[in-house]
Amino acid sequence: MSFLKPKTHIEQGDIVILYLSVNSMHAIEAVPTIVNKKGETIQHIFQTNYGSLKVESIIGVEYGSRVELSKGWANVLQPTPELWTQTLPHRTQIIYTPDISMILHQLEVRPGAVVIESGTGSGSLSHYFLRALKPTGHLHTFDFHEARADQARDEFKRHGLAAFVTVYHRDVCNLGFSSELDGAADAVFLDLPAPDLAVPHAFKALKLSGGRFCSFSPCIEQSQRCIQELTKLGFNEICSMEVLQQESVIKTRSLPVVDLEFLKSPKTNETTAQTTPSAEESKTPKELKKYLTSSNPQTLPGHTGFLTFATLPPNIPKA
Amino acid sequence: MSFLKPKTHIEQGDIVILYLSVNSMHAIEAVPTIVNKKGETIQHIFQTNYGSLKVESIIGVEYGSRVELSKGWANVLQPTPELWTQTLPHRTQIIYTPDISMILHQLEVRPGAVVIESGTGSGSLSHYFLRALKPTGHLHTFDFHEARADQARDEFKRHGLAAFVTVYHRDVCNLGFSSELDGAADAVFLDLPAPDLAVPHAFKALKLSGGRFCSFSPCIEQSQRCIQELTKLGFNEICSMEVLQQESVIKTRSLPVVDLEFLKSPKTNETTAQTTPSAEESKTPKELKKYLTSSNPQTLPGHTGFLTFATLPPNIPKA
Amino acid sequence: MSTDGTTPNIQLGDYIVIQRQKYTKLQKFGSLDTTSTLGKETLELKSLLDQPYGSTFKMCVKETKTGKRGAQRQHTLELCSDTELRSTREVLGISSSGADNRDICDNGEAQALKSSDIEQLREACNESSKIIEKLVENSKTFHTRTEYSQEKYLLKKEKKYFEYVQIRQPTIRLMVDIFYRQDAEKIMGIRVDTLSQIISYSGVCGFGSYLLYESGTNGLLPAAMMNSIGAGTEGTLVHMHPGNVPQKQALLALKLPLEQQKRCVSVNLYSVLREFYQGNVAPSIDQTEVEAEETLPETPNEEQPEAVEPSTKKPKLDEAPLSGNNKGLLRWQIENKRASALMHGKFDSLVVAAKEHPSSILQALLPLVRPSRPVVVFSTCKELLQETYMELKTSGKVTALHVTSNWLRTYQILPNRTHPEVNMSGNSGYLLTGFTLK
Amino acid sequence: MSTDGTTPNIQLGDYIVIQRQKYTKLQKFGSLDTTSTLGKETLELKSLLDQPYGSTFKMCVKETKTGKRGAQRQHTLELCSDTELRSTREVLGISSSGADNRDICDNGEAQALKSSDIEQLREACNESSKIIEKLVENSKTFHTRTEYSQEKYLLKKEKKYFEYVQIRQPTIRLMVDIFYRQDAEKIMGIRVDTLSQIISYSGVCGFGSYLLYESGTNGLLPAAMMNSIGAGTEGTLVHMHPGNVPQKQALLALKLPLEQQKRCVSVNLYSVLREFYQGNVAPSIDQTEVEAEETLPETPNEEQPEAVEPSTKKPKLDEAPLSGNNKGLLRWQIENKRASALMHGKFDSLVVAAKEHPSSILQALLPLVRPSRPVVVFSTCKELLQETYMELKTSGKVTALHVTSNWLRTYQILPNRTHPEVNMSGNSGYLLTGFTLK
Repeated sequence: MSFLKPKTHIEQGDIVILYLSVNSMHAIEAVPTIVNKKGETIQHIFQTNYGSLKVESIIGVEYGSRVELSKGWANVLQPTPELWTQTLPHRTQIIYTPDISMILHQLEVRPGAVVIESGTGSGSLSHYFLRALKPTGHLHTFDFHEARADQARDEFKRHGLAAFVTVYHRDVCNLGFSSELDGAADAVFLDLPAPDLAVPHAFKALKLSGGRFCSFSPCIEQSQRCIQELTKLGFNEICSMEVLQQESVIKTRSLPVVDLEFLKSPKTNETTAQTTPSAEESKTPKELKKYLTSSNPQTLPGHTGFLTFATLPPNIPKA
Repeated sequence: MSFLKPKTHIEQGDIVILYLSVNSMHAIEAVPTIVNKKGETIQHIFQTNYGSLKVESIIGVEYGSRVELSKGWANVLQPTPELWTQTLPHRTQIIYTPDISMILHQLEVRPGAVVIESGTGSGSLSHYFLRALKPTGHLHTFDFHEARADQARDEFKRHGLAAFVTVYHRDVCNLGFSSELDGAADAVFLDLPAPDLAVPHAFKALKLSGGRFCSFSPCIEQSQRCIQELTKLGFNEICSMEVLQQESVIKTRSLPVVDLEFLKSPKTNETTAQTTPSAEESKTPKELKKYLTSSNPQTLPGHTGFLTFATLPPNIPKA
Repeated sequence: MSTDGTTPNIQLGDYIVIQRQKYTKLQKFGSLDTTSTLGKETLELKSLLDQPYGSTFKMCVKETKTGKRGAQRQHTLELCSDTELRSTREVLGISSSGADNRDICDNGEAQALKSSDIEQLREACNESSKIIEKLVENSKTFHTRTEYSQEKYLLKKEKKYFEYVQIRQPTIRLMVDIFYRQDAEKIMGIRVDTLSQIISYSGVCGFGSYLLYESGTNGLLPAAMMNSIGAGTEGTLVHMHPGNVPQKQALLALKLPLEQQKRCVSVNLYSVLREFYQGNVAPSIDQTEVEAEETLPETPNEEQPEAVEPSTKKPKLDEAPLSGNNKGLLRWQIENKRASALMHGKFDSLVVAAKEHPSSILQALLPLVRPSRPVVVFSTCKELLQETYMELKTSGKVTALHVTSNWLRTYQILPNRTHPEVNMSGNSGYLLTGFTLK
Repeated sequence: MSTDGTTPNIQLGDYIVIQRQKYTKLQKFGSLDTTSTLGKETLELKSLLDQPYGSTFKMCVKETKTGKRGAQRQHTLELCSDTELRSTREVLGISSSGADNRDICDNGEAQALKSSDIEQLREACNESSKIIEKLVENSKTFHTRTEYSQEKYLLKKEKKYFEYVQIRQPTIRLMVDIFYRQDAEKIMGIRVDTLSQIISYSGVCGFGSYLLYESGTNGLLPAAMMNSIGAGTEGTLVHMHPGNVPQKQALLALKLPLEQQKRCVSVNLYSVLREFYQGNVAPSIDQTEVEAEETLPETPNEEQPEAVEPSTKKPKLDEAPLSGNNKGLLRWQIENKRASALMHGKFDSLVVAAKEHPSSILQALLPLVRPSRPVVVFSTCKELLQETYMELKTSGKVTALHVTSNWLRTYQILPNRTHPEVNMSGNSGYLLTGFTLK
């Protein structure tokens, strides 16, 4: 229930982020016992690289606290969609914060908004939509994969978000978004292999007063077809973009500074005979200077997907 | 004649780069007189933002020197392909150093190489090819625009490069590269709106021992069609890329550092009554700290073109 | 976006977005006499009153004045139906185009019409499509150009002669585009992608109490945060600024309901910290003097001076639980007390977007944030964030520290002409993010 | 690339590039007993001798040893015709594919063959296509996967079981790929785009005298510059390094003609500067001691220790105009004198690629460069170049100063699946460029 609003202490049933380091964090459920594969109820012990955690011990603890592991320690954080995206169980490829932030901004999602999403996938984006539109809006999210839809529905319930979301198992490309949603949405988001097939359904689902549309596609051809369809149906402000976030690696580096001036004049101490180039080097004055430096990581995200946005203007006749 | 090899002094007829500032340089011809529009021979005076230059005065001057202008000064530099690319008269869109460097590297151009280029355009890339392949190689460059081919031929002559280049006026998409070049080239470069039409000609022109291919296209669809054609003809190592150079703007910035600690305790001098928030601010200790900073320019090159490279393996039968 | 799906109407006092093709402008529709200038065109806005947002209006030339920089035209606006808007290309029915430009010689004599002819044509014709038709007819090279080149020519001409404007309701999305395009420095260079991420990383939403320090963004940052806090929710924002009065243009443009406006408390950084640490300090000058000073914004915004007025003239209600003796207090003192109360209750997130070195600001504000809460610091200067990163890392008070920036690549996606845009914005600014620890 | 269009043959002593699909490796073909290891496969190279470069060979299993990390196979190589190479997909003639993956449940039981079955199959079959055929036959989900997913599966399997290698002649292009992929730090993180720009900006070509200081790139930088200087030209290179002996692997791999090799003079930075400023300094130890020391490279290169041997063992001719009494001088002393003569004649360009702060190195070397000549400084650390930029700018000795870096974006261009590659290299390093002034 830890996704609804900011809270101070861990309650039983909360999802908690166990933060070990930048590259290591885990989402765990704060329950004292779990059921193992054999169907037995056992104590909930969570294993990390720094040893194990008796999960029961964190219930009642203040978020942001340090908790002891058997071979180290970690911090417990209240989950946010950003932290959840980094720790959730992947059921599909997911979209990350830089793209998602742009999607929310461009779709103008705010409390009260009615948003349609397809597909639900692993629910990464759904959690962001829910944070942005609750407590007065609603998310309608669709997936053609039944197990995924069921898992997502269950997850939203456990996260305390069930009141703001309806999960549908439905093939929207062929069947559309269900007629109750005609003219109901402020924004439609598509992450589908053939978004162009769902564009006419998005058109129907958007409010008569207009609304915003987004499609996320890994390949340019999908965006091209989607844009053709959007243009045909009278969408405007069509634009496509990529958002690529790059992290700066900040560290203090000690870098050598060589002195070559001394070579211009004969050595003062000529008792040591000059021998080989290497002998030269070892006698070279070399100091180390400290620099606070920033650099890119070796590998960057080179591509996530193309984001295509469009506006359905107000009062376009829909029959 | 200043493009053939490094030289120390400006001779009559040289192209000279008049360098005023990072954003202002000009290529001028070191001749004492020019012919004006009326056909009269007049003294060669070059106008700049810092006043005029009597061009005759720079003949015999050492490259790298400072020369006086009527309202300032400039440096005279020997042209390199890099400087020429930034100052040449544009007859077409041109390719710049970052892309060109990759093209030369990927095409493995070195002294002795036989290279085919189409189109010649403004000759920006041609000058790089010529630097890389002379004195033992040869460039065959094609343009379908007769005036451009003539201008380029004339330019190469004036630049002292005529011995290493043949300029053709020819529509290579329809007519190919002329049969004398069959099996003659180490590398083929295309910058054409429909490169796929010229790929079979490139295939014919490359040596039986194999060779490298490059096509530069602003739009992805051109690259897609080009790659289809390359694949069909048995080229391998096909890869596409973009090279985007970004400049760092380096400057020393004075940045404000505020002190807020003093607000925690009552003022020592209470005779000045507290009045408005703004009065507060003017009394705030604010120091300036100097930082050597680096940032991107406001606008960067977002796209120049897609570079598609491929290898023709050795001993492919050419029908 | 309206919740019930109906489109609101344009009212006097509204900020409106005027759009002419891709150009957009934020304008206050202050009175029926208000005019708005788009390049050489001056528009009389009175006919907008009570028309629905999203409507398109035709610019009808009323008079032409010859000024120093060529003709300046005054237009009235006439509501028009959407079907009147057709692509100029369609109207002209252009079909024949050359395959390439090998036969085009660029000698500057391609257009037979002189510029005086064109000026006359412009006064005579009210429709851009007619003007462009004439231009095409008189162009010697148009039909030998490639389709691509024709399209480019038409777009250029369309842009110049296009005679329709659309009136839209300001949203954060439209405003960040306008502000960034007009003068990015006035919003501290906060680009759309960076703004979107500040909102995400700060976690601002309908629940919780948020703290923002910004040294001047035309009100964009508090507006974006209030937009995410939403109407009819319980979220609150304390908005600290270094100036005399807060910059609020973008916030006012959103026309938030009064209850939502009240949940944004704008206070001077120094003044509120003194209030917080030292409590009641008696006021010692009379109200008139303050108001006179308050009309001077910290960063004078000459283009749109209307921006400041409402915040200084409009009375603001006080809802924070105060000791009761608020009468006689100046407005800024009341706001300081409300903010101070929220500060004592601590915050669910901290956003700092400073021109100053963020380090000392963080030192002062971080103790006001609860543990396990996001911290987001924006700066255009990476070197400052590097130092701040090291300080926070050493202090151990903030974890999961990251310094990030973005590339934003926009694409032209057109049949056979798909490529990333040729120019891109070079600076997203930098974000330092993390989570507070206990 | 050979000038006469014929393909040279593989010789003993050559460095060769072994390519298996996209994997490439630089290997010295030192003797007929030389073997080369590609993951779990060991290749006997003897059958390569005298075959033309560019040939493809089939890996034929000779024996399989079971080691700790699974089976290690020893292969002989058999020259094969190009027509033997067909796409595995074509061979298998796969056609039926599902439309999407909605019905696939990922329960880890899709493959009916056990790993022991597969290992057996591998020993029995010599052709990867047969193995893959079996794997596909026994996959429960292959035919319900999408075409895209099938392709991915096949590529993965093809990569694992592919049985052909191609032998190629080393070029700068192939070597920078290999070095950067294997261990970018050994070439100071100089990425392909940056290398290509160092060559351009330095202006290195068949005419002129060039100066390079590099603190260790496996010989890549001197090799790239010598490659651009070319065979049968008049260009020369003085290659300064901080170590005992120069790293020369890439230079040796190019197998340059002797006359060209001689135009590259490699010297120790400190030693040659002393020679230059102070002239003849008498040697005071015997040759044996020096040679013993010289076999220790500055940066030990454990993977390919052969790299160093030739440079220390092979005698090198001296062509520089010296005073004549070179007999009795050690090789490094002769080289120092040749370099010193070139230094007195001044250079047409300066390239510095240093792990050290470039500032003091530039101070020492810039006076050796003629006016109006390019200067290129590479560093992985932007902060160092910032300082150097400011120093040069203040000195007024170098103009047209720029600090640049690059994005290199590679693309997957496939029908309906075109997009930039999902990962990209983050660091191109930084270049400082400019032109010397008088």
